[in-house]
Amino acid sequence: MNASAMGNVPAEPSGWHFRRIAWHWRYDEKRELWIGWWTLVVFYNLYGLLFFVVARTQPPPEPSLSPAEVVQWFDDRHRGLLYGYAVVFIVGGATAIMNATLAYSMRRMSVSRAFAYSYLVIYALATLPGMLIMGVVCTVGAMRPERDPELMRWLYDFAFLSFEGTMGVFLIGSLVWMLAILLDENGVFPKWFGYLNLCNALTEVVVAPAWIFKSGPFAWNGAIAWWINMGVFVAYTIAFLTLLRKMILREDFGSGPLPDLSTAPALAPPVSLKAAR
Amino acid sequence: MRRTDGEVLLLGTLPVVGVIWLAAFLLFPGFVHPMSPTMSAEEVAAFYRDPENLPRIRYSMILFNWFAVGFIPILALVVLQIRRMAHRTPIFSYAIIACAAGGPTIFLMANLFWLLAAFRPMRDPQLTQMFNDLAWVTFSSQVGFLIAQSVILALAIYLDRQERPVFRPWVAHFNLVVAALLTPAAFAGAAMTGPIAWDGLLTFWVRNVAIGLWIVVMAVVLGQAIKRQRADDEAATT
Amino acid sequence: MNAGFEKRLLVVWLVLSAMTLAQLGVGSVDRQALIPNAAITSSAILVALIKVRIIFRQFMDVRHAPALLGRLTDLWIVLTGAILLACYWAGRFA
Amino acid sequence: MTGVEAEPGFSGREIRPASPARAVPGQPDMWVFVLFEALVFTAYFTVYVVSRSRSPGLFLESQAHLNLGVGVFNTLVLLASSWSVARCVQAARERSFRTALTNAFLTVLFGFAFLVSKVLEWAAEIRQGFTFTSNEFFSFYYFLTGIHFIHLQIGFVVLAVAVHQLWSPARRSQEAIETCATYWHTIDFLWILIFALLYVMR
Repeated sequence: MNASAMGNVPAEPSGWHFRRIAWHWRYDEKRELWIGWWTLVVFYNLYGLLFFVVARTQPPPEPSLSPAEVVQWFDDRHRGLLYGYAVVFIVGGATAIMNATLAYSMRRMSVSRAFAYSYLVIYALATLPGMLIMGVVCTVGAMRPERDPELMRWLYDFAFLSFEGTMGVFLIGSLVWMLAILLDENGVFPKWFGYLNLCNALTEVVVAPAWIFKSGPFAWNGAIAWWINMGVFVAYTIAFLTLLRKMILREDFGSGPLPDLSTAPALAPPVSLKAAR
Repeated sequence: MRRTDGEVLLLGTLPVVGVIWLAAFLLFPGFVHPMSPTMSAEEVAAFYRDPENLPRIRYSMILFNWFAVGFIPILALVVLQIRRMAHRTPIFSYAIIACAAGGPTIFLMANLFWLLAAFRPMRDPQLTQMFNDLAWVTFSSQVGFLIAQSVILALAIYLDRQERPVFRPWVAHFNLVVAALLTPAAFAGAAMTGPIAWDGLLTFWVRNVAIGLWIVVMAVVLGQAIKRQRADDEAATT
Repeated sequence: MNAGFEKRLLVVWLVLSAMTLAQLGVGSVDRQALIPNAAITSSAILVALIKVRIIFRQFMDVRHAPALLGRLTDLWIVLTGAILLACYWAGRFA
Repeated sequence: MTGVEAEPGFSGREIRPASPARAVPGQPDMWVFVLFEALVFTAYFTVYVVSRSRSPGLFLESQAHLNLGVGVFNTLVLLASSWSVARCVQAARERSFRTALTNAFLTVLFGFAFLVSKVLEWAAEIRQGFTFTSNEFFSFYYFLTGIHFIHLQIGFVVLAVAVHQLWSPARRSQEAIETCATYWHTIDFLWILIFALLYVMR
């Protein structure tokens, strides 16, 4: 089971990508982690592309549009909404493997399994307010342009408020991760990233006024409720993708402190399968 | 009592839940000839107001409301089998748990929209039509978690490199085929007629048959895997 | 506690409090006149940033920290002051 | 800076001179939080100043309803809490943990005084009819004081960690205590800017 320990592993080919991928698929002990990490990277890029470029629902439009303007808004991005969100629906399930990878990072820490499990369930539910409800509602809005404009506006409100106003999952999720990192003695993540989780959690609080204001900095498209929040989230996401990659490079499949990158063993020590479960 | 006894019991609930699902499916008047997205608001309202349809809509959806999550224990059994595979990390079993939480929640939302439409059918037809749209789009297009669980299971099986893998490779191939068959349904909102529309061949018939087939096939291979696990456990204790 | 430190922290606290009271004095001038006042605004922001810098260096021990931390905190103070004053002046006189 | 006397039970861990040579106080990681959060607040303040310049009359008129004296009192109390937490760190460095603990409790007390005065101030504003949605100035007022209030709440948890560290000779990690103090000072310096921008500027 530990191919590298058996000593008959061909060297990793250089150059042509498919052969390298095939090599990793066959011999890389960390392939499960790399599958998770690449899913995260591809997904976040795709998510940005679909929401910002294809569906053009981000940055969000004004909450104060009149019903007629809302109909126009749906009309302007008819195809983008219908096809963009269809792709979101196909790849949306990928969040499962992403969250599993992040939950694994918590399992690798010296903390209780409760952290990994809470994180897993919280973020499994986060896909609904995070994209799926908005996708369904925008699809319904776009599919019948002749619908009563007042109802179109109801769908418009539903879409953006479900997306921006339901931050509890991200708030608690960040706090769970923060606590796990601060308590961890295995050095899986640097402590500063634990504190960065707190910054992220605090900006999730700041979105709440989107329920109250229809214009200004606190509305769902506002400078504070959207732009600053999104800026922090992007910084946070880039940080954890980088740190997760480092974690996978350092991973030794043990249960003690994670070795440093410079001292990380090239080969994983053979561990029994039971220990890995 | 052995641990696997409970698992066999859970697996045994699947035929029961399956029969209830089938009954609810047939009971709903808008499924056997799936309602067309091209119906006008008045036609949709008339569908819900029809005294023949209304009780059937309500009772079928109440049944779905009760038993929609009946699928979760089966996914839990899949998780346990994945944990027996020769992996270095629990990532795949975690990922199936995440799918188990997300998928049924979305199905419940579709169920909720249908029941809302049926609760006051005398409402403005435009409203009834909107709830009907929300229900159908949620029901049809939300294949993401189903696709994900098939793909993740397939990956887990391919990477289960031991002498006697938990599932045979064909189960992985089968899961990938199912994932491919589910994919077109995501575009349900993009067409009002044709195979992609929510009453179309691909979105309605292929998708639902694929889900049904997946349940039957997975029940059989799960049953075999649990049986083998019991034999192994017994051999280990004696 | 070490008397030198005791005294130093006390002096720092007194200075900060005195600056706050000075802000009270400045802030009370013509408070009901309801007209923008660039001098009061600029002094309020500058005094606040000086107080922040004192807190950084004395209370938070940045003066004993590696120079990088001192530079970063100073950079933030300058950045914040520049942005806030620029936005205020641009809003007033542009 | 000499005269560091080991208390009984001092087991030689965490030996640190009273004036450490060029070391970041506490975990350097906490400084990432401080600087990042400071930048986020710079962004909030910028939005506030820009909004203000769009309707100066409204902001000035609403601002006149704030009580400058209460704002000054808040600031003085938080400055006192910063002072006491700085004394706490210094005492812990010199391993006089009894003094350190006293100062930690003093910090809690000052923090609590700030909390009470903030709540009373909000209550007074609400009684006058000024709420979160009254106008743009009051939106910012409740938003900035509110988000600061949340930082204060977290600060109490942080102080609890410091007290927990100081309580038992088995713990007493100087790094943890300094990290907690760094967080607490952040509450203070952010408030100083909020005070200047909400109460004083015109």
